[in-house]
Amino acid sequence: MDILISIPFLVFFPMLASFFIMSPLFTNNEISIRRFSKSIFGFIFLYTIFLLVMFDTANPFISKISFFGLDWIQALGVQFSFKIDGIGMILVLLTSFIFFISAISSKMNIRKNHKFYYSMLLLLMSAILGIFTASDMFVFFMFWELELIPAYFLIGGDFSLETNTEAKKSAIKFVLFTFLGSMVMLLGILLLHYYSYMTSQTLTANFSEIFTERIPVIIKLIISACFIIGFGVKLPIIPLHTWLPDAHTNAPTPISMVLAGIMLKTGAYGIFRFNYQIMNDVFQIFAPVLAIFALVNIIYTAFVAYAQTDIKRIVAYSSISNMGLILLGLCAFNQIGLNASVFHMTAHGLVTAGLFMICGIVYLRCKTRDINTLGGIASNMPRLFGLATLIVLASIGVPAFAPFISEVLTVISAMFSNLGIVLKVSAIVALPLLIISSCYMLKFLHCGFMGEKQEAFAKINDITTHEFIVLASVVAGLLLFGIFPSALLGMIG
Amino acid sequence: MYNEIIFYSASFLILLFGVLTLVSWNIFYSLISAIIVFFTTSIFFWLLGSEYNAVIQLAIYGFAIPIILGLGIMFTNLKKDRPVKFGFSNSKYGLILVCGIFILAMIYIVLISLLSVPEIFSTQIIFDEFINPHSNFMVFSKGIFSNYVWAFELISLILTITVAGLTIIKRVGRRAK
Amino acid sequence: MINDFFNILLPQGCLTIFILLQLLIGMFASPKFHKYARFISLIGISLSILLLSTVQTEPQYFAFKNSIMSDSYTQLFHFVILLCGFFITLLTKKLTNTFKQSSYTFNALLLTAILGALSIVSANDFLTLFISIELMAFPTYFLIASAKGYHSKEAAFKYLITSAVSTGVFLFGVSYLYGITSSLNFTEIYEVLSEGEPTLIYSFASVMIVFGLISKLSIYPFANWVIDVYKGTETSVLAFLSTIPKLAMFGILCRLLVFPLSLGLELPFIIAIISLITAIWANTYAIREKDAKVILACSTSANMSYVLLVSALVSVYNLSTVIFYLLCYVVMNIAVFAFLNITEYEDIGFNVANFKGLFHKNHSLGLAYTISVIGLAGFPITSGFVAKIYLFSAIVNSGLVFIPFLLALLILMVVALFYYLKLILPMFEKATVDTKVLKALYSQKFVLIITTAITVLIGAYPEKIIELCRFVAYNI
Amino acid sequence: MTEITLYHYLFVGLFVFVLGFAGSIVCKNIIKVLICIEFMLTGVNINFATFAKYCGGSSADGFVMILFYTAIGAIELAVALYIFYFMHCKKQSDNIEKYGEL
Repeated sequence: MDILISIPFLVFFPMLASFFIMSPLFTNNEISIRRFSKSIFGFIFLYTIFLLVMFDTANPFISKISFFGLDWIQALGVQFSFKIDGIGMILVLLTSFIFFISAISSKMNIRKNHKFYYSMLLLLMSAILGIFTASDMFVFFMFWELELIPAYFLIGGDFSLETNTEAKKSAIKFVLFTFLGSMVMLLGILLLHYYSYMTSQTLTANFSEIFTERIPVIIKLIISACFIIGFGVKLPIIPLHTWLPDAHTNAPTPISMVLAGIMLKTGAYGIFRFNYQIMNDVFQIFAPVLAIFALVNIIYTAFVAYAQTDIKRIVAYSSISNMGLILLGLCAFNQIGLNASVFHMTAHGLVTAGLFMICGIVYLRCKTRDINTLGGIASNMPRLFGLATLIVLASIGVPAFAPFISEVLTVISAMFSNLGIVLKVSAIVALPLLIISSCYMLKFLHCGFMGEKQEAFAKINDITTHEFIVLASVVAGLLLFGIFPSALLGMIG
Repeated sequence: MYNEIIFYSASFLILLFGVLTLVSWNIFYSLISAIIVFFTTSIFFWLLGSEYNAVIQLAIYGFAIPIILGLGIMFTNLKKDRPVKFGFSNSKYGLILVCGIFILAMIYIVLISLLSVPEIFSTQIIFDEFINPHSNFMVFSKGIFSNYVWAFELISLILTITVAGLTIIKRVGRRAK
Repeated sequence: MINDFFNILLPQGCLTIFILLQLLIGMFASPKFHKYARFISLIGISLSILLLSTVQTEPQYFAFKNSIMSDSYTQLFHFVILLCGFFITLLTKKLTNTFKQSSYTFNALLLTAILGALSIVSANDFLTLFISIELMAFPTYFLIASAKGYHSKEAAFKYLITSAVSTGVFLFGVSYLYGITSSLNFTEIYEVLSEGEPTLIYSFASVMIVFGLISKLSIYPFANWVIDVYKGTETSVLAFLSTIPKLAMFGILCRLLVFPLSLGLELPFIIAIISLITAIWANTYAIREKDAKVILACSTSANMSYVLLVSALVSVYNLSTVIFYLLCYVVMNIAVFAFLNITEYEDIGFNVANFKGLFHKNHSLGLAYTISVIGLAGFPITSGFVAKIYLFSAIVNSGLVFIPFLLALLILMVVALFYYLKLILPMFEKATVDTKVLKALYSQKFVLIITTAITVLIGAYPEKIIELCRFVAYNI
Repeated sequence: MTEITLYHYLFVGLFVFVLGFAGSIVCKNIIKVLICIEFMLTGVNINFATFAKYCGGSSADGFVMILFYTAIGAIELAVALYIFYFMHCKKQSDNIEKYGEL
């Protein structure tokens, strides 16, 4: 029974299910594949809620579910160990929820190769859950790389009825960029592992046992830089971001939801885990620099997003901008900043999943994503318009929704950070920018939905109950965390 | 004294005809120069006190190899007697330069090592003391049948398998036609 | 001497007997039975795997006046070489069907090459080593040339010229080493040299020896053959060419680098630089290529250069990583070539564009091939991932000087990923009407699936194999 | 004239070796390439004989090495010519540049 209430079960169950779907034993029937995998995703979601109930917020390291170890590569001191702390728990919950809703919304978008699609989706979920729960550097890295394979096939795969040649190119771009980042990260991991061993004589790669105090500062700087580059590709920090808009635009809608909702958060999580926690003394040196980068992220992408005409690209750029905000929260290097950052990860995950879902629905109905040709569909689709309005308002940062709290907290944390003038200035700069950033979201809503009725879109239907439930659950989540932020903040601790 | 004369003349022949082999226009001339090089090498072996090797060299490189090569040339070169261009292409001068530097470097290295560790290259050990022509053959048999017996067996296997391998190419070649 | 034979030479003797048996049967047997030549080889290889248990390994055993030796290190390499030989013999069925009567000869040649590889690993002096290298090389020429058509002949000729030149270079270095120490034996050379200071001529000789040996590993000074030869060679022979000579050469190179050639300070740097050059050359060459064979040629060259770089930085830990990487690499490579062997005889060819849609028609074969290629690229759940991390950790352990090398290699891995993706991506494109359902023989399927299973199993639980590698490395 | 020492022989061996090495890379005629490979062999053999005489000790392994290398070199040459013959049947040329199909 023990194995059933443990993290490895959570991580490897989707993987086993994926292999099961892939195997020739499983039926080729489209409906049964879909139902089976949906039930798996639903089960995992319920299971994470169950874990949440079991989770002991006060002392997370003692509770039964939070630790598991098995020797994997003894020569490197690598243990196959997992652990959940508060932040991990929140992200795991978010992951299972977003994968669940993306699996539900896959029904409309995925028309071919169901077997391959759902097995890859399950594998991707397994990898991401592994990233959030691994407590060993090499195991973390393993899941980090494992994520690439399903992600490639999901972005570039052949799942819709029309062929999309751009998708393959952008998938390759995504894989190469991320692989470059992960290779640089590997260098950092190896160096950290080796110097930790040299200075403390204990051969371990566990996050909590890594010993960094006696490592020379220069080596620490090199290692930290490696990590920042590695995670910066995924986050993305501005010069390394070019893969993101293409990948997000060309991927199928459910995959865009996953990419923006969860995958980007793995980058932020990595910076938190490696730079913020393990290399924390050097992070104080890097934090002001990173804060500037975060500001650039917010400013630059806000303007670029405003200039876009493709609604999916607007959302893609907006997520880069929001990741800048998350990074700024981390750079503040205090408790409020951390809280704000994690809170914003959750909030933005929900918002961006909802927005991509809306883009997908619109594209499915209208066959276009161009903002100039769209418009006037609000009257035909009142339910969608209502929900879209709520989500867009949430993303702008209207009170009573979750992002409002995190944005305010981020600015406050940067203001009260004791890492010098840079962060205070960036807080002051970021505050008006958040208002600017609302422009493009309003443009999205205004040009996309309102305006004169058009002949071409006269006959489109409103959203189905299926889609309504998904979007409504997203809105419900946003409202829940917006009204009771302490539910989340209490877990971060 | 005779040794010196023989050595210098033989090495002069080797160097001259070695270069001639590379640069001569006609492949037959270069083959003949090569034969001369191989012959003179056997003189070297004789000078170095290994008559057995000298005889082997004469037998294989003096007679067998030239015949094989000559046959090969006749088979492959029969139809046309057009002169091949001068042996070096222009882009390869760099390589010759590198080889020259290599030789100079080697000479330098050998001389340096002479200065640093004279006892290793000392010529004090006089050859005749322990290997006289009479016992030369004993040395070989001792080497082949005690120290390197496994290598010797493997060489016989190489010969066998080479003959078998030649047949396999031939059959495939016939079938390909 | 008889004792020597029975103590360590039984597996090799068994192979020798089967070679002669094949040749004899080839002379007298009726042509209809040519199909069974394969089985004689398989029996021979399995018997010698069994006979490996009779070999004395603890303590090290030196036979024939120190000219050959055995310990657990050689035994591990022997086992892997014989295992590869087993798989390759299974793959050769389609090739041997084309030359009916000669299939006995073909199998005898393959066995001889394997025997040569075994002798290389167990050699303990330069003369035996040289003869063993030639013993492995001569059958290889014929194996390459045995396929139909002109291209195979040209490939064989190029391979012959390159290995003849490299043998010359190797022996030139050996002659100087012999001059310094007046011995050809590794142990004696090491004893003599470790007494005094290493001289310049010693470094020169060791560099020449290494340059001569690495031509078979397709490292830079003699690397250009690899593309031509891979293009002209049949895939089952290629599976041989890309695994067994590599294993054998690293088997002996590591021993040389640990003992007789370990005293010079310049050698590691020279090897590191040439392997870095090779890695850059191979990885950048493959970007533009569309031929699966050429891409794999470059991948071979690149992988070998990574291993060589690590094996140059001599330490016990590095040695164990080298052995582990080689094991993983060999298994994955055989799987890839097994798949290419299936496609070659289905007239699909080697242009990667022709693989279009194959996955959708052949799920299990396509999946196995994909896993192997992904393993070569170094992704998780395959042994390639563990091997990559383990190998690169060795470079970090060797000191800060080599960190730039490591960074370069890691960036080259990204380039490598690009061409590995080219190998598998067309398989996942939309299937057209022309896309074939591959008809694979049972032996080909067996090899492909077994090797892929090994890859995944080692990737999931590498602990035992790594332990074995460490044990072997400590006992060298 | 000075006495003939080890170095005199070594230089001749070195020269022949380098001549063979350079020739085998530079030459365009295939037969010539083969001859050059034999030159490399000759250079190595001279080295071995020299070392066996001057610092070989009592075992004279160098002479045995010469014997083996001579045999191997001869076989190699024969095999090379044999394969070359098959190539020549197709191409009718002995210029190495004509054989660059791959």
